[in-house]
Amino acid sequence: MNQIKRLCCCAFPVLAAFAIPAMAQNVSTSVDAKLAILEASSKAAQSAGDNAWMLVCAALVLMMTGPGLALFYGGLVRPKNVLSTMMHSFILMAVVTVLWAVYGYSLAFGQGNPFVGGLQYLFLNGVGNAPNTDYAATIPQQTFMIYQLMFAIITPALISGAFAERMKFSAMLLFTVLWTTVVYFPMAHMVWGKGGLLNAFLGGSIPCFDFAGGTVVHITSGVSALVCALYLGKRLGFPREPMKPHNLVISVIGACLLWVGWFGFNAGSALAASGLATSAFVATHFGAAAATLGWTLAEWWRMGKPSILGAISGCVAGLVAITPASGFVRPFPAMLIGFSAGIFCFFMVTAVKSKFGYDDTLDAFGVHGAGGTLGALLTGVFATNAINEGLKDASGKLLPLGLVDGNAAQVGNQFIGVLISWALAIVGTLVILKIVDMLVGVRASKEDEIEGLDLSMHGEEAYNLES
Amino acid sequence: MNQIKRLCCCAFPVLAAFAIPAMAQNVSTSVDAKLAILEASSKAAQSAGDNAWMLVCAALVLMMTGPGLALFYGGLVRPKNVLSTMMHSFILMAVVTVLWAVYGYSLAFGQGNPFVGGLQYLFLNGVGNAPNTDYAATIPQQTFMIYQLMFAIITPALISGAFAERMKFSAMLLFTVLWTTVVYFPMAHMVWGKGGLLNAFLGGSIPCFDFAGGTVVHITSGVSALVCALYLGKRLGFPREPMKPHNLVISVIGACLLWVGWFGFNAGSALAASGLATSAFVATHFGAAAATLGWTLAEWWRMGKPSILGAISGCVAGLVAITPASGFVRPFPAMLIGFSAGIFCFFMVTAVKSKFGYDDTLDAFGVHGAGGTLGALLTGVFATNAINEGLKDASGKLLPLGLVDGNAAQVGNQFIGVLISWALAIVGTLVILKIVDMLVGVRASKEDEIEGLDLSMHGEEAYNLES
Amino acid sequence: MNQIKRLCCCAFPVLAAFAIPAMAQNVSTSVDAKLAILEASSKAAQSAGDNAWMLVCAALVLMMTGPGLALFYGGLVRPKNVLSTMMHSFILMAVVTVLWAVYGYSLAFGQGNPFVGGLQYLFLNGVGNAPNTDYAATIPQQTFMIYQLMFAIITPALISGAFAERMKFSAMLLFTVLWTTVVYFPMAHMVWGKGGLLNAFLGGSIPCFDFAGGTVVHITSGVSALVCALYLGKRLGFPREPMKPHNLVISVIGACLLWVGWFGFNAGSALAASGLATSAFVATHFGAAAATLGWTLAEWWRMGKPSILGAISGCVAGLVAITPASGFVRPFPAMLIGFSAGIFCFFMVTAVKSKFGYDDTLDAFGVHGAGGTLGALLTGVFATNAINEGLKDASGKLLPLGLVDGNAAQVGNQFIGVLISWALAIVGTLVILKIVDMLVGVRASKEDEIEGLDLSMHGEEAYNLES
Amino acid sequence: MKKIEAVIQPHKLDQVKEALKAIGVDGMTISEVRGHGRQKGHKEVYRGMEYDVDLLPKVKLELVIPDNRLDEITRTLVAAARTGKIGDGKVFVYDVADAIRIRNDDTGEAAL
Amino acid sequence: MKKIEAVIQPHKLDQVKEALKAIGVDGMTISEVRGHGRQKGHKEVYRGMEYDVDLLPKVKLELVIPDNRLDEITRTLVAAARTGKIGDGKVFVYDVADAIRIRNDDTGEAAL
Amino acid sequence: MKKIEAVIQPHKLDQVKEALKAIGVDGMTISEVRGHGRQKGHKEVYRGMEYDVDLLPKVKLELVIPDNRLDEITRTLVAAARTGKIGDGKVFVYDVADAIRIRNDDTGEAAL
Ligand SMILES: Nc1ncnc2c1ncn2[C@@H]1O[C@H](COP(=O)(O)OP(=O)(O)O)[C@@H](O)[C@H]1O
Ligand SMILES: Nc1ncnc2c1ncn2[C@@H]1O[C@H](COP(=O)(O)OP(=O)(O)O)[C@@H](O)[C@H]1O
Ligand SMILES: Nc1ncnc2c1ncn2[C@@H]1O[C@H](COP(=O)(O)OP(=O)(O)O)[C@@H](O)[C@H]1O
Repeated sequence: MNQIKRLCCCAFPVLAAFAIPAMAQNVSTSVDAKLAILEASSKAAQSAGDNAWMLVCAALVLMMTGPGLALFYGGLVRPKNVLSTMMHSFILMAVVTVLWAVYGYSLAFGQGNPFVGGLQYLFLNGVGNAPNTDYAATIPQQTFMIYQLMFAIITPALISGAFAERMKFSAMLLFTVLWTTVVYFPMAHMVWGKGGLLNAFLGGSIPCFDFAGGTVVHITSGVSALVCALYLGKRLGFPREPMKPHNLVISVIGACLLWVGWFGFNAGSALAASGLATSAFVATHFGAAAATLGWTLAEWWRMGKPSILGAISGCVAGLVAITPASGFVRPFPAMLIGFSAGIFCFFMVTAVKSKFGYDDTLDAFGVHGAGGTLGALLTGVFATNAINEGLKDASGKLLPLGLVDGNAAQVGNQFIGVLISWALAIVGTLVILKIVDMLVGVRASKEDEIEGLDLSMHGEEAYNLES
Repeated sequence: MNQIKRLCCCAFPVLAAFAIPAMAQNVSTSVDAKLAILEASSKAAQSAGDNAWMLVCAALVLMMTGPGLALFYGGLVRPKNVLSTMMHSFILMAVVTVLWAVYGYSLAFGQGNPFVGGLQYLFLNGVGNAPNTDYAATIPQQTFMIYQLMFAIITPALISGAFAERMKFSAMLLFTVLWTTVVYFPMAHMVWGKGGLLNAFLGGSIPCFDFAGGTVVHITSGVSALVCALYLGKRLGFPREPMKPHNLVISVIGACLLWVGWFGFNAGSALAASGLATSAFVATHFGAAAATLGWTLAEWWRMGKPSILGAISGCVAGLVAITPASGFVRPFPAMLIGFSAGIFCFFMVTAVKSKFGYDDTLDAFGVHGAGGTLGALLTGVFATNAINEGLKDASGKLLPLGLVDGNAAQVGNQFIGVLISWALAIVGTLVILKIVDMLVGVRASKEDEIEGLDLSMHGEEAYNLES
Repeated sequence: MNQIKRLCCCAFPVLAAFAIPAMAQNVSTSVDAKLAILEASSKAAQSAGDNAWMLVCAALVLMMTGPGLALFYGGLVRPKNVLSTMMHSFILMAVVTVLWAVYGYSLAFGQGNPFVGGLQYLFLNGVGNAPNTDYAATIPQQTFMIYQLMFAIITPALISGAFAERMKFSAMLLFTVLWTTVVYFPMAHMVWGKGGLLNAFLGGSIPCFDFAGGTVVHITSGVSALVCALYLGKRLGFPREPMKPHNLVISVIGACLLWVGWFGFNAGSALAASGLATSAFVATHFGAAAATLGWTLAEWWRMGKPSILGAISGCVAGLVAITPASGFVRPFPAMLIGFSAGIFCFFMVTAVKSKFGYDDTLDAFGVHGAGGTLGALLTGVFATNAINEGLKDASGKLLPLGLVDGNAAQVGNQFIGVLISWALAIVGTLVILKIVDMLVGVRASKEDEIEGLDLSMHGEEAYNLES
Repeated sequence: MKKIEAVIQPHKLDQVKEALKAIGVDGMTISEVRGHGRQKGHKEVYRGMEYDVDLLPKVKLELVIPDNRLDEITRTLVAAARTGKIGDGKVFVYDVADAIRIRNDDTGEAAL
Repeated sequence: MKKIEAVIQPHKLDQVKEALKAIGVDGMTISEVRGHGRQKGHKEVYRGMEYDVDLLPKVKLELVIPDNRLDEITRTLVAAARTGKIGDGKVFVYDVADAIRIRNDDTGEAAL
Repeated sequence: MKKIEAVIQPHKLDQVKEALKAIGVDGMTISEVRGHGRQKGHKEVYRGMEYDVDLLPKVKLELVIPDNRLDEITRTLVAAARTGKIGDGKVFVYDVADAIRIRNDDTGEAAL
């Protein structure tokens, strides 16, 4: 709130620049000194732009969870469960934050082995204003840390779509704490951490491309969701009783905020306000738009009417599928990925789910699991060094990225990445569910489920519109 | 997600800067080389700041359509039509995006004749990370492209206020595709495209000022809305039956998000995070605030009570009217424009509409048509080179802009701009409506209208608050 | 909308930089000239980054009031008062803006005496694109002005939580105009204005730390809220009749938007996209998360069930308490502050309020008054120069800030700051209420209160879900 | 006294109210109900889950009236509520044992 | 058995419930209704469109009671619901042919 | 003709509807009500303010039926609605004086 406060790293060189004449003594040193100061001030200016962008992106990604996802999911359940569903998202904004500060960031981005990070950043030790040049050279490491935290928050929140309306709150808490620790942090390390097994850019042995979280975020959450849905079993009365979305208006708000926030998710993953951020922004928007049309047209054709629930489901499916690809593909391939994700997820959610008869309450698997898998694979097809100059050979020549660049092997790499994330999600989730079930029991009692989780778990009702 | 990804244009010079000492060989080349590197890194830093700003603005403008406008409009209709009304906004986020990618951007901003752009950017050919210096020298052209897309999305969405609750969904789709192509793209080119007929800064023969879309966005949409309202006729039962807003709470959310998003719309139109952006931001906020008071006071005086529907309508009216002026006027004239727009639109919506008896469901004309026209004209009065230094004579002297600068002729120029946009909107919309009516029929059947468009067009209901 | 518009201060140097070779005549002048140009362009780039950030923060803080606070509060009242409650927030977005433009900014940030600013900025005279180096050296003063305005808007809006559901609208308007003038502007000057009594960084005689408004915003509003609650008396039927929150879903939306917007509030108070902004961002998020857990656990333990209303109340309490500390403390102390605020405010709102029996409708005192006081005091404990380098001795050595730095006296300074803000709030509010009561009467009539303020004050109803 | 209970189409409410007002019938109580009968409902599909909605929105009017106006009032009501399509609804008539005006203890027909 | 149907002001519901509880009447069913009668409604204006709102929110109580408590209960109810202003509402009394408790097939007054 | 008024648990509505459909009863009108009785409510606490919620959500079914089907229908309904727990609700039976089908003026049992 006053000029002195901002005299931290960035501002100093700028102000210093004005002081040059006063301190200049002879021409040559003066020039060198001036150059050094200019260098520093230019670096500070770069950091200001990039830091501004990344802080905004961190805010946007938090907004995806709350209110975005909370509304998207909350609108789709019955009125007696809306608060409990929103609480799943909201409480994770608090819980995962604490985990992250204590050990999560370290497990994900600390120097460790190919599978999990080390403990050097425990309690955020050493995570300050200096950039972590391994990951983002122009922003404070704290910015990188808080930005990545927002991803760790939304991922377990996505799973909650599968067990909504029937899981005990205490079990949900325990489950997500364990899951985030055992599945998310290691997976994030493998794909994005330095030396991670699948990190194509920082020394991974299986070079897998995942720009903003197709495997780390969407496959892990979507596949774990399926496991949860199968383990918990169907909601009472499913599918006989009507379980219509109770408030599609708030689901539409949620989907729109997801769309807007996703720019922070994908374009922010460039970790700078660079041209690559713009590319990812454009790909994200085009993917979402095309997927919206894909689902809508498929539904119009198969069901006779295009619903807004279909349109918003499609946009989310597209956002999911474009996520791993967003910083690697041109605009029109982005549309293609989105469009096919819209159609593919529509069939997963309608035909496939009803065929197998599992009760994935809010289609966390059908959208995130299916869309994430499709997107991860198609990233191997459409990734191009015309967009992402991240891989070069020794002579500095750009290496081909995906199939379209002539690197057919990448599809295989992507496939392995997909397999590993499926496997980790399935095994991890099953084991954790067993443990949680033994400790506190995962499923709400029949009475609690009939009364609704809002009352039985939280002692409150969402709407009191009378009187 | 890793440091290499960001090694695109912007980051390179920064990192390079650190490498200077190593490559320096003799003093003089060293200084020149250093200067060149610093120049590049300074340029990159500038781009980071501006690109960060413009990407955020693009996200904000998308947020205006969804959820902003979708909620603002959705809350004002009856509960049986809320989803169909929100769908009008939402589906355009998808449809216009595809049009824009295929030919829209090219028609609007390609090099063409004074009326419409050429085809060089078809399929976004050549639209990459290099800036388009005609429009915005410090950001990737892709950023400019995606930012402008968000304007193309919201404009047809605004029209939907006029035909809400009674237009067929298929007709709405066809109408907006044609309208965007025939009315919006050419109008955007005329006012903002290089060489456009009305472009005061880039060689237009009729120098018209429209900072962020008074003519291009609000007059075209508002006047077209009136034509739609007249062509479609009144809703069944209008005005006999009560058709009260079904949920003013969500309309208030929508209005607030419009207000917040409008900063991206107006201040973003500076195309950089410059002082001009700040000026436009301030004018926007002051205009909205004054208009809120204008409408509220007028309503309090005429109707006896100040309603929140009045307050939010006023704020939107003010935002509309300040749009063309926002980058040209000082703060207090901005308030004056807002205040008069608040009062003027209040009378349009109450006295004038009921006098003529047309059924402009959500007052798209009364607010956007009327407010946009007023704002465009007053821009000619209050535009000043103390705020906008865009026009200079050969010797570099600032030219007077509006009447307050002594350039009375500008009011005439603005008037011509207004006339042209009215004319294009009326003729274009009428022709398109005729065509759409012949092809698929514009109006929903009586049964569908009574049942509500949510069920009849989309097969779903917004609220299922029971059980 | 075109490249010329942006030729304002920032862009010029950048473009000029490209022109260097053309104008170079001899080596040495050339180098000096180039250096000067580079200096200017580097400064411009810095400004772009910081200005981008601060404009976004201004938008975020406006979003906190509308729709954030409007929803948070609106959801907690009965359905017959939701619009009037939202109107309290919304109309202040307009009213305070006008006050600010006319004299508010000047009274708060003009050069004056230790208690109130002077009149030099009346009608924003002289507030333009040049930075006000007293406050923020790298952004236009207009940016600083509009950012600070958003604080002036939300502060009186917070008070409205105390008198919701029973105050006359005209009285509310008059009250807030007077309150903002007599309490807020002077308090802002004392703490943040140059030469303000409590300004630790700009020559205040009692050096008090308040990074983003613990005293200025939360204590003044929270304590004034208590005075209002006591003066107006209880709502009819309180506490006998049930007055349950009518729509917790919108309160959750509001709380989430407050959380997201608060990044603009706290991190923006660094007035640059600096490392300090990042620190404040991190502290804000961690404080909110820990407070969410604090309240939730306390409620789970005392009431048997953890409610989402508790969780969102906790997050707001944490955001309040971390506000004064956000730019001064490390992450884990931030968590500690948040956690204790969550528990403390829980007891204030449950045990203390019911003990004393006052009717603070929406707990504006229990959350903002109590949380703000706690936060202001703990800032004196945990403030450290490892985070904020704002205070140096003559030799440039960093001075210790809080108790943890070894400066125990700071707790005393904070205590004085707290006392002064309590005193000003109590006296100012009482006097103003008396005056308003004499002029228009503060309390709605019994009939109006029973009918609901939406109908009686504004002539409209929030929900018309039938038909 | 008789009680008339009419279940009608929601969009006919205004017309029925007008028609009753026109013949001097003012007192009535209205509620939102959902009806099931011969009228076919519709299908709603949410992400592939199909629901047959056979409870359709109706409005229920309750009027307590003096015996001697029964015929006139039912006729007026039926005429105003009719569209001729299935789903128009029903009128049921019941006997009323007593009526009291809360405000002032008027009883019987005087209370209506 | 008799059925008491009372249409009252919504803000009186709590007091009525208390009063009835005090005399040992527990079983009742409540619904939100809208009423039309002598009480004047209000005008709502939305962007210049004026609507006369003459259907005002009321609460309907339904109590089925043994014949012998009719008087006592109506008197208690009326007393608790009265404000003395127009719009206080009405009490209607009907005969009940039978009552069954779903839980255990109790019938008649035993079912109440 | 008789009117059956049944107050049941909301989550039993579907089963009751099915059971009635199975014996050929189609016409019915349903509304959301809140009930008070022996069933204990619950406590809700909002920021320390405790409210006893003793009005619980119920669904009211109204069926007008020919006299001769009264027994069969009530039995079916009661069987389908029963859980055996307190709060299952009640069935009340009333006499109906007349019925009219709005669509075509059918009266009496023909109108059902
Ligand atoms: N036997 C009945 N008892 C109670 N309500 C009935 C009965 N039959 C019909 N209704 C009500 O009347 C409405 C219209 O009845 P329906 O059979 O659909 O059309 P119609 O009256 O034209 O034959 C139903 O939706 C229901 O609310
Ligand atoms: N004849 C009637 N039949 C059914 N309900 C009635 C009748 N008359 C009044 N009511 C109900 O009673 C309420 C109060 O009636 P009103 O005439 O406004 O006041 P009062 O009972 O004091 O004369 C109405 O809103 C309506 O719900
Ligand atoms: N005397 C009554 N009059 C009207 N409705 C009643 C009466 N008694 C009970 N009800 C309704 O029946 C519901 C169930 O009654 P309750 O006493 O809780 O359980 P049970 O019927 O199993 O004894 C109540 O919630 C209420 O809606």
